Amino acid sequence: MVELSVEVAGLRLRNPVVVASGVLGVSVGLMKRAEDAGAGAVTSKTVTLNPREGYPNPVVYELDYGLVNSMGLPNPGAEEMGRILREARRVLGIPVIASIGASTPDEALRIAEALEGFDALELNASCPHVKGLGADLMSDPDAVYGIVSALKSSGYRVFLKLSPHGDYLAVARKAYSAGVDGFTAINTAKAMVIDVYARKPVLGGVVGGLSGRAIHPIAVRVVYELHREFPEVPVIGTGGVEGWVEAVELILAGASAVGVGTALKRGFEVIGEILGGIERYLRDEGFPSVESIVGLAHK
Amino acid sequence: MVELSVEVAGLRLRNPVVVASGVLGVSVGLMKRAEDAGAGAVTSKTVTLNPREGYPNPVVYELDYGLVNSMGLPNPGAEEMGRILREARRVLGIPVIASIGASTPDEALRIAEALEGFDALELNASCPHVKGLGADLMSDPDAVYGIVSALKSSGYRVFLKLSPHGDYLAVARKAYSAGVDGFTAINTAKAMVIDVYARKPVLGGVVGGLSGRAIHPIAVRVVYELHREFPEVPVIGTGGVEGWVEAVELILAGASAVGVGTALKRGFEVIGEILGGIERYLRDEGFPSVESIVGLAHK
Amino acid sequence: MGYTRARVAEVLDLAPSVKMYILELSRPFGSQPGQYVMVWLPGVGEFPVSVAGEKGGALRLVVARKGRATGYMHERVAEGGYVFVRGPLGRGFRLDARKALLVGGGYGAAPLLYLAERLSGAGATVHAVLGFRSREHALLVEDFRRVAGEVWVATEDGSEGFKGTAVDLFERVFPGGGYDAVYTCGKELMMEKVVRRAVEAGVRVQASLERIIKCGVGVCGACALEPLGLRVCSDGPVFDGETLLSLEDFGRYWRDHSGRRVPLPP
Amino acid sequence: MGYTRARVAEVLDLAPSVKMYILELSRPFGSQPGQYVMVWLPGVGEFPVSVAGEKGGALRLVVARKGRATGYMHERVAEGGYVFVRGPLGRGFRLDARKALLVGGGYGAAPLLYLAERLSGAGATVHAVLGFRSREHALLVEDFRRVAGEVWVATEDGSEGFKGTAVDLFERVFPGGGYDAVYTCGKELMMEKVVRRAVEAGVRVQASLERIIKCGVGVCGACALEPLGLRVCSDGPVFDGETLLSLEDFGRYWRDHSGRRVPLPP
Repeated sequence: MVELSVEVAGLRLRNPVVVASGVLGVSVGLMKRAEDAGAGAVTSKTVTLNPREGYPNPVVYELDYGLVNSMGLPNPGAEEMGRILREARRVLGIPVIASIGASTPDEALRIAEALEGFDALELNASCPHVKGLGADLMSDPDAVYGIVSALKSSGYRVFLKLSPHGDYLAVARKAYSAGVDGFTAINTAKAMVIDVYARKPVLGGVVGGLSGRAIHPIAVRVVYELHREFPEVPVIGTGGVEGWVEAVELILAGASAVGVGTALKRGFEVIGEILGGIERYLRDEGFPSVESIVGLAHK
Repeated sequence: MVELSVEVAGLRLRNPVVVASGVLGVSVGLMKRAEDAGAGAVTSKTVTLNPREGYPNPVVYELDYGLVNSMGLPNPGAEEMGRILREARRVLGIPVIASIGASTPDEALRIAEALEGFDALELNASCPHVKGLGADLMSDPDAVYGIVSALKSSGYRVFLKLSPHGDYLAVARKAYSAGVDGFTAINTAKAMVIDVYARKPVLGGVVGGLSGRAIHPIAVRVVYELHREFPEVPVIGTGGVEGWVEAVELILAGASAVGVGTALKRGFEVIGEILGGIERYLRDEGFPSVESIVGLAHK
Repeated sequence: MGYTRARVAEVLDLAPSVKMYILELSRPFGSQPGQYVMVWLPGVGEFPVSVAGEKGGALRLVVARKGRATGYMHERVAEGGYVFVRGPLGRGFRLDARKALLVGGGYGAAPLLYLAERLSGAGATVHAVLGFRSREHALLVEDFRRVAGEVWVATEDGSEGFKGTAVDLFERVFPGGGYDAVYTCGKELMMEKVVRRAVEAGVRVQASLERIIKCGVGVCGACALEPLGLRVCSDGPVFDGETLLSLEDFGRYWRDHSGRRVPLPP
Repeated sequence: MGYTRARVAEVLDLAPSVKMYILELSRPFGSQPGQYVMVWLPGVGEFPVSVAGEKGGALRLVVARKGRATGYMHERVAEGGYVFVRGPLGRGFRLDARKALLVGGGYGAAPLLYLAERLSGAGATVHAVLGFRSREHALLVEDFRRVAGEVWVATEDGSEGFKGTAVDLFERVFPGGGYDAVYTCGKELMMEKVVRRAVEAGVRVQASLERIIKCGVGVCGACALEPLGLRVCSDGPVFDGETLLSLEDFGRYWRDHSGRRVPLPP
């Protein structure tokens, strides 16, 4: 049989399907459902130091080919999330990745210390960034360097989640020189929806993030570029993975694992469908393992 | 009846539907078909000083929700395009916008002089840019300033076509201070397609541009931001206009006209469908004209 | 799935802080009893409302004033006005009862009215217990009488019908009533007692839960119930009794806007 | 629309620099005579090829060696190998002839063979004039004989059949043949003469054009014909005679890779 398990930055996952940040909220029960459905790892909602209520409704708009959301990073803050993640690790057998949002090294360290229960951190570089007047970390490579360095010095395993905006390769380079363990790419693309009869932006946050099928070709591009420039740095390829084809495409582009988010709108069964498809593909095409096809499109 | 005609940077268009750069190639006959189908203006393929053959095939990949292309700006160069555009103006009754790709003020001026036959120029800021080591003008606001200034000093009417990448608002600010007459937003989003059975990037240019439905919510966001910051500068809103709803959405976001490109894959009849829909919408909602709803989503 | 603009054909005052809106739909939603819609007031906000009825092109919604957006709706959205609706969302009640007892509290009666119409239309016997604070707060009673075989009303102050809570009245009529299904909607502490009682008696019971709904389509986790990770917005809002009793959260916790679990408000 | 990976079941040498590939399709393309596909050789390139036949899960393509990608295909793609195909693309021949004369030059005979099969299958009488440089370059003649009532071959050097061009032979058999339709595919200068003659005679004629095809779906303008702006890739490649004669480009100009109109190569 083909080998589905993968090693990502020293983490052994039973398979490459990682539930992306956001969809499982702050619920241990949902994390458990994802594990039961077959996921290789789960990522928490982005944790900030203090609780955030998020943006007012509407927070999502469904398109035929994706989803636009402006959740606004609601989360109960680091202290409460620490309790939740410790419970998650008690209940789950698969690795738990804690997504964090921080503007400074100190803030990041305080969040990491409060959380405690995780196998890796994922720094959300699209988190609202105070220093940059509300811009995000994607426009401040030096800030990313500082935060990643601080987390690495404290011994954490750190992924950097990149958005497709700004000079993401410059940000990645800084994170690389700070010793980042891996990249997650991509976050949502900034987008907006106006209802033509209401003649108003729909989302409470006005600007939202586009996810799903629509951004898949953008994700493939970013993952391909990251793998070309940092072949030894693992990437969790995320963006429009609706089925096994998109998952394999990202793996061929260079992803060691794939993130699944918006697709879960159709139910947790999607995880099994993706895994089944990857397995069939590997078998039919004569590959022994997921790891044997990582980055093959560069050959 | 409702008034469909719009004024865009001093150009009077019989209606707001502008055929975007690229789809009509270098063919006067295709421009004429667009006019006959009802278009308010047409934009030429991007003209460079010297001829370009473009990238080798495959140059497009069709998705259910868009198109990824890596044409590579094929065009017969400024001298030949000048002949074509002069012929176009002889044959057509609607304005002709000449898209140009240049890295320096001098190059832009030489192209503009060679072309001669156009009602406005559209500077394609995603054109390959020599100075920036192959990057495009979107990452070099000062270069954009220089080119727009030079073209304005020579008395041309200039639109700047922005991509959704880089700090497009910074680029827009520079163009604004150089006296730009209008913006066209957005160009395609950088994207890539890998065939899972070929295990290779499909496009000859490897990275391509995503257009069509997928990028519409991204276009709405960029147009909204441009209109908020430069309310007096007209915008040709382009990106995923497949029908009248997307067109109206962009106009409500702040576009004075809308560009149509990928949708023409379904035939030139699309132009009439979009116009018919806009007209019905205005009548049913009680608006006297297209101009009366420009930017209404900001109110 | 975008929004449907719907004209408000009629607004009825049902009780203090509770109004019924009858909306004209341009297309039928095909909603089922127990499902809900999200009502968006552009520039103001969006909130979930259980469907209280859909017939032809008309959608009936009962809106209780609870916050900024519902307050705006009560004050500013009149007949002839417009609201924007997306849905129907979630999973509704199972409709296979032969003799059903419906237990509603306050505006929780609204989705049960739609259920009563459907069950009764399908030939089932439908009885209803409706509890309110007082006669002034009683709502939809006459509507229930038109479709249900028996309608018993309880008020806490005894100003109408039975003096006591809906649970008190339920305890009286449920035993020996021969019901094969119980449906309940209202305050969660009320529902918790009804559910427990029905499950003990071996009668199938379903309850419709209320939580803060953000996305409405199961992708944000804001309404997840522990420890099963059931999402009120998409796995529910209707759950069966056994499932509910196996949850820590039922009758005890909900989540605030940040996602933190906090004790249920009384 | 993505690519279909197709296994090469058979490769036949038809003539110097012309091979036939029989591809196994995982799904039927439903191609019509006159339509084409784009053949992608990953890492090498992509080129258009007219469909020379489709039956069951087998697609027949005749590939002439002309550049890097077709050269790679000739040299490196053998039986058991794979190519990637998208299509079918464009608009094919109208199939409503009762007595048809097909005029093919060189590998232009390939799409006409598919047409002959279909016309003949529909009960039409099919005659064919096929012109080649010499006997060595003659191709598909036996295949035509299986489906056409008459097959006349011309070679420029007289090494097989009539000595002369396809046009010369066409001029002999066309008048008085009672044809209600002429179809032609081959060098454009040949087709131009055939088209003009048929139009003069008032007989419906269609020709399949060849141009540099980039997108294949009508969005890039690389193959536009002046002054009507007809796109060979999607409005064609088959056009009727009146349309062709109203074009400046037919028989005179094509476009190079940059889009510049240049005189047709002889």
